[in-house]
Order: sequence, then C-alpha cells, then structure tokens
Amino acid sequence: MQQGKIYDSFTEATADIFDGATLVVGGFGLCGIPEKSIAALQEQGVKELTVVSNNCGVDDFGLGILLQSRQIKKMVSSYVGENKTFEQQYLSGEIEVDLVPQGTLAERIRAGGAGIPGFYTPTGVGTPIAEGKEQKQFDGKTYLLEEGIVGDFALVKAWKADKLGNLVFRKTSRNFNPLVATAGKVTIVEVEELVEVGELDPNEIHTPAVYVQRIIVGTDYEKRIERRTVREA
Amino acid sequence: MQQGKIYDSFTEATADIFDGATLVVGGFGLCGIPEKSIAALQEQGVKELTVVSNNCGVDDFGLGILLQSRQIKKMVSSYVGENKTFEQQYLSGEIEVDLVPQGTLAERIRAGGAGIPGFYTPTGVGTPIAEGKEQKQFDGKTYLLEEGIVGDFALVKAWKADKLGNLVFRKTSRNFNPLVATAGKVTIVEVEELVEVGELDPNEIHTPAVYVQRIIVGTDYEKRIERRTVREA
Amino acid sequence: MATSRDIIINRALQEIEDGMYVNLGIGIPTLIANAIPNDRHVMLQSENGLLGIGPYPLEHEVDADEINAGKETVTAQKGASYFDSAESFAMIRGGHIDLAILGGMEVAENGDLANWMIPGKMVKGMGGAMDLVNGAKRVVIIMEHVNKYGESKVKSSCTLPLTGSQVVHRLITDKAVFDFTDAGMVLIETLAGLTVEDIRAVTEANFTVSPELERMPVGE
Amino acid sequence: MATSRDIIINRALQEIEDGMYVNLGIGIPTLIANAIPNDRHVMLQSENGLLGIGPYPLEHEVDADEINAGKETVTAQKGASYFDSAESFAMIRGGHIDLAILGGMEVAENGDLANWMIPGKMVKGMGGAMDLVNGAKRVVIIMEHVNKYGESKVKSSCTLPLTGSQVVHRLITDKAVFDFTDAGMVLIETLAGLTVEDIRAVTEANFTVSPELERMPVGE
Repeated sequence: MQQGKIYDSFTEATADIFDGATLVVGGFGLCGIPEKSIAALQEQGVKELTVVSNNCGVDDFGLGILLQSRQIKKMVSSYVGENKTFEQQYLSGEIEVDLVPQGTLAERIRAGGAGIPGFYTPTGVGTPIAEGKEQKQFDGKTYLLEEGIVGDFALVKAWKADKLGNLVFRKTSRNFNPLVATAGKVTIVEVEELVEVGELDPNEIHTPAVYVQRIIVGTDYEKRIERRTVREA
Repeated sequence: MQQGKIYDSFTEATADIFDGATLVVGGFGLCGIPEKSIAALQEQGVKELTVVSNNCGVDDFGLGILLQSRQIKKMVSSYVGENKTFEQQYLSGEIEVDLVPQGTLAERIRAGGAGIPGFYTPTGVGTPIAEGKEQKQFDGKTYLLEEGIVGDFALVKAWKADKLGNLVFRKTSRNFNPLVATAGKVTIVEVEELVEVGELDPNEIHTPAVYVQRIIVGTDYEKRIERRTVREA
Repeated sequence: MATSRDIIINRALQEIEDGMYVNLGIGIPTLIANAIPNDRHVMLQSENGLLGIGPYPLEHEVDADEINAGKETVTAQKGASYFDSAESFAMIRGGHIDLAILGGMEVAENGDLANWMIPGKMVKGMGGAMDLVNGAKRVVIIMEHVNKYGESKVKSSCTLPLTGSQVVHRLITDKAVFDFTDAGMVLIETLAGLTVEDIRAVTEANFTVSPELERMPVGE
Repeated sequence: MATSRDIIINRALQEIEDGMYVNLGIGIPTLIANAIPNDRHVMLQSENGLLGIGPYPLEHEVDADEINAGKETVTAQKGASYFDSAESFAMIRGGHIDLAILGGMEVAENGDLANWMIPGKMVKGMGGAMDLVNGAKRVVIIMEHVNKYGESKVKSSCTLPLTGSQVVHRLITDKAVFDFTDAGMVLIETLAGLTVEDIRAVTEANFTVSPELERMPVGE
C-alpha cells in the first residue's frame, strides 16, 4: 500500500543517500539505467559510494558521470570496458573494482533480495575468480560459494508503475532492474509513466509493489544508444 | 524453436516416463495441477515414482489418484494433510515422505532449474528439518544448506502456450508451475489454450519456450475446488 | 461476553498498521482479514502467489484459479499482483513482508515457536510456516494461553518440535501480550480483569513485567 | 579467397542445428547470426534478457530499450520473450541453452579456455562468458589458430588466466577443428589444403587424429 511512496522530485527521493552507502543499480550498458536518479546523485554530491551494477556507463552518461565527479569508491560489475574515466581512475588506484561474472552478479543480487546469504555456482571454478572462495563438491563436481548482495539503496528504472509501486518493464530494459528492486533496504524507482491502481493487469506485473519504497516520474529520457546498428530496408 | 513440441495425446506425451523416475509436479493444493497428465500416468501404470510437489492432491483427484493405484514410492512435499490415502500408506510404511518447508521447496526447484546445486537458507534452523544438514554462519547468523532439485520429468499446467512453448499462467494457478518448468530434464506442459507464435506479448511471457519440451492441449478441465468460500452479495 | 477467539482477534488487529504488507496464517489468523477496518490500507500476501487478497468471491465470481494459502476461493483487490512460489518466498525470506500473524501450539520464553507437529501423530507438514517465521520482519503468534487441560502453552522451553528458533517478536493470547526482547520475555499487557499474578499463575515461562504495563483492551 | 574469418564463420555455421537455442558471443560469433540459413529455425539468446533475437532494426524501428549483449540495437523475432538477468542466467547456468559459440584467446588441450584478460593490460571484465562456458550444453570456441607473431593459440596449457576449466567441447580455428574428449584433444578436421602435419606444425597442444578425419570445407 503506502500511498505515500510517490515523490515529486529526484532531489527529494535521493536526499538521504549517504556518504559511503552501497547502491545497487539496474541497467545493462546504457539500457534501462535510472538516468535521472544518477543525475540527481551527482547534484546531491554524495561521496565514497560502493556501486553494484553490471556496467559503469560511459564517460559522460549513466554511472560514468559519478566517476567524473569522483563520487564512487568501488564498483562491483561484470564489465567496465566502455569507460575511459573508469580506466584512468582504476589504473591510478583511485577506484577499486570487484569483477563478478554476470550470471553470478545477477544471482547474488537476486539472492540478497530473497534472503539467501550464499549459494554455489560452477561459474569461475579454476579461474582467478575462485581465489579465496570456499569450494564444495556436489555429485563430484566443484562449485564456488558466492554471497548475496543487499544495498543500502537500490536504484531502478521501470517503464510503468501504478501508485502502489507495482512495476512493469519494457523489452530488454528489464535486465537487472527487477532483481535490483528486491535488493535495496530502500528501493527508489524512476518510471516513464505512473498509472492508477488497477490499470496494470495483476497477471502481468513484473515487480510486486512490496519491493518498492519510492516512486518518481522522470521526463525527457535521453535513453542514449551505445551501438546504433541498423539494416537496410 | 522445435515446432515438434506439440503432442496430440497425453498417452504419447507421457509414454516414456519410466518406473522409478523422479517427477517434479506443479500446482498448489488442487489449483494449477496438471490434472490430465496425472490421469494419463495412472492409465500408463508407471510405478515407484518419486514425486516432488507441494501437496499430494486429495483422495480421488490430482496426485491422490496415483497414491490409490500405488504408483508413488516417495513424496517430497511441504504439506500432505488433505489426503486420507496418503495417511494410510504413510502410517503403514508403504510410502516415504520428505517434508520440506514450502519456501525451501520452491527455492530448491528453482535452484535445480538454474544450475545452482545448493544454497543457504535460515528456514528450519533449530528444527527437526536441520537434522543431518550442513550449517554455516553468515554475519553471525546460522543457515542451512539445501540442495537443488532436478527431475527426470516436469509436469506443468499452464493457461496458454504458443506453438514454440512460451507459457502464460493465470492468477494463482501459476504457483509452482514456472519453477517446475525449469527443473525437468524433460518438461511436459498441458495447457488450456494453444495460440499461434506471435500472439503472446513477448514482454508478458512467464516461462520462455526454452524450458519446454512437450506441449499438449487439455480439454474439459475439472479444476476441482478444495474450499469453496463465498460472501453474500 | 467476548470469546477467547474474539479477544485474540481484536488484540491482533491492533498489530496491523496502515500501509503494511501482511501474511496471515491459515486458520484463526485468516479470520483477522475480515475485521481489518476499511481505513487501514494493507496488502495481504498469500504465499501461494498473491499479494493483495480481496474478500471472498460472490457466488458468480468463484474462480478455481484464484485461491489463498488455505485453499479457499478468494478475490484479488485492486492493485494486486500474482507471482510464482519462488518469488513469493523470496518476498517472505528476504524480509519484505512487514508482519506475519500465525497460530501457535507452544511458545517458549526465548521466542521459540512450535506449531507444526505433535510426535506420535500424523505429521501433515509445515507448509510455509518455517519460512514465514524466519523471513517476515515481525512475527506475531496468536494462541490460547492454556490447553484444554488448563496447562500453559507459554513454556519455559518448548516440548514440541520447533517451527523456528527464537523467531517470535510478540505473543498474543486470550489472557496476555508478551514481547520477546534481548532481555527476555516481557509481559506488556494483561487481559482486562486479570492481574499480573493471574498471568503468572497460568504461565510456565519466566517473564518480566513491562513498567508501562497496561490493561489489555477486550473487544467490547 | 576466403579470409580466416570467413572460414571460421562458415565452419561454425555447421554447428547450429535446426531447433537449437543458441548464445552467440560478442564480436565474431555475433556475425554468425546473419549467416544462418532461413530453413534452420533457431532461437538466439542474448544474456541481457532476450530469447529470439531478430535482425538489426530498420532505421525507424531503432529502440533504445531493445539491445543485445553487445549493446547493439536489435529486434525480436516472432515468438521471442524478454526476461530479467537472473532468469537469463538461470537459463544459461541450468543447462537450457543448447550451444554457446564464443571467441577465444587461448584454448588448451584439456579444454581450458582463456578469453577474458591479459595480465598487465586493463581488465575490462568477463561479462557473461564464465557463466556461458559452465552452463551451456555445448561450448564451441572460435578463434584464429595462431597469433600475429605466428605463435600457436592452441596450447598444451593456457598461459593466460582461465575463463573456464575443461569447458570447451569443440574448437574451430581457421586451420582445423578439434574435439575435447575424455581421451584428450582430437583433431577431427583440417582446413582444405592443410595436412595433419601442417596442423601439428602450428599447434603447441598435443592431440590425436580422428580416424574419420575429413577435410575441412572452406566456404567457397
């Protein structure tokens, strides 16, 4: 319920994100990222963030802008290759990075939200990822123990929300967003469209309202495309 | 793809289910159970089944009919209280039962389908369920190790399928079905309606076609109600 | 005169605050749903995959595909959502449900709960209870204070196999309300008409008495 | 004359059978998609959450919300589905994807694969590669047989950090095709024009030769 979930401004919705907080952030590349919440964080000026997100944006868009303003202390990602600012800060030791296989990252976030503190996966066995991790055999095969992730805040981008916080995502902009929505102590969702309660088909809701603490409507989404590939008619 | 997924008869779709097989079966109580596939199994006569399913039907409907014909050797369930045949066979030692907390059962089936051999859960710590299970501390709290479940066959009831095997479930008849669909070496799905490819909105598919090996259309669903509760107008 | 059940339900109702997501166990807890005042907007979760349980259906609305965890036909309220069982228990285990109100057979002074099996009797199963008591943010148990032989169900330690270890936040009986704190079990309310001494007389568990002890309001 | 890339792509195409669910890695493997004959009905999975990748969009169809794992704009074919990243990797890790075709930097005779980092160089991340090689039913690696210095990339053991240990089922290079079996690495095809001896000369790894060794068809 909590009709009071709806916020009027991104400034207000992100105001209590504190220095040193862990943020879990939705999106894949620049697709489905909470671009307005990220921009608000740059304005807000919070520092020393640990950010769990599959990628780190590009130099001047998405999470990349928080790198430029030196607000991120550590990234937990599967791929950070699209970002020169990242590369500079990484090589100079300004930023820490914890590289996590994409499937493991997705499962760790889902596990965190689902109250599962740890699980075993075959991914990474025999690779540098296995270093320092507990291993265990099941049916004669070796698996790594990986831990669930819960953030102080989760930043989510959805297509539509109803006023209770039920969410629907669009096409591949869904990606990490539904898992991220479950894994924040406070989950902040920006949406393109806010609809009345009852307008979403209960059979087709991707994220039930229980996971959502704050909803804000964004306007003028840039939705930048990283690789515009087209075919001839 | 595999346009050849569509079967004309339940007899054919369940013909290779073998004695001693492990079946993972969808449904909660009598809601969303693959009632036609279960009936076909009774006719087919397969024996010594291990059945993983939240409940065991009632005496004369659902999985209960396989108890009556003594085809089940072991049930893995969270609640079996609606069934007198079960009670008799259990007390006489004819049938084994492995009681698993409902959330753990759901997660074990999901884990099996997702290639996760084991995970930790707080559920059951300090109870008889914990006996013989490995325990581990995370952040000073104790958790139990539980293992993923994969069946030789999964029996699923869906509302609609397209001809590729994309599935949509209806209301609370969804329950265990989407997880069960992922956890069979062979997943057999019975549906009320088969639609053309492209008729289901790709954004609203509950189970992607990749999990489905066989599809059969059922007719004249009984959908028996266990507790018909109504209010006055 | 209010029955034990009425007293328990009325007191349990006070636990349900506006805006909460709540799971009500099968049996007596389910009855609480009908008593929730209209001005308290809550969403009731049913662990078989529904958030936003509505009232029982009218005769013509009955739908075999829409039941609650007690297998009763229900409806969905506006703003409800359906989901699968793994998602449902992710929601429960992950601490997203504000409150679970469940029945009990025994509660011990350390917050242990037993409510799923009696040795020697046919064990029907724990259903979702073990997940709920370990997952919900707050676990409130409702039960009669004594059994039919007049023996205390509020124990120094449970004699029945546990459903959960140190999981109860609050216990509501027909005679008293207790909280379970780091400092042990605390009597916070007595039923109108009963004194602290009356409660001690029917309670096996050791407990302290809250300084702010109030009389427990009877549903009148 | 066919380039190395053409040879590899043409040979890799033979791996894709009618009815398969396939994940094609970023880079060269993605190019295979466009070459799949129309009579082979396959569903391509993109690990960012799409099963049933269609062709690149027409200019007016471009949609920022519809990309593949290489972050390219794509379309969805009829019968496609979208899902979240946990579901996507459940599908991959759980063995539901028939075939993954990925690029490689080094493959060792025991089936080890290295394709994600070079010590001393900026490490960009493994993305979904480690999950794919441990999850897909069948893992086919495509790469050039030798590096720009003429050194074999088909190794007795990998010198680069691994992506997966003993995960490769088949290796396709511009010179040969190898299978990885319990009995070790087996040469099953050579590129037309090359002999088994030619392959030995450019291969560091130890391998046996399949009795049914055929000439590898060049895409002509």
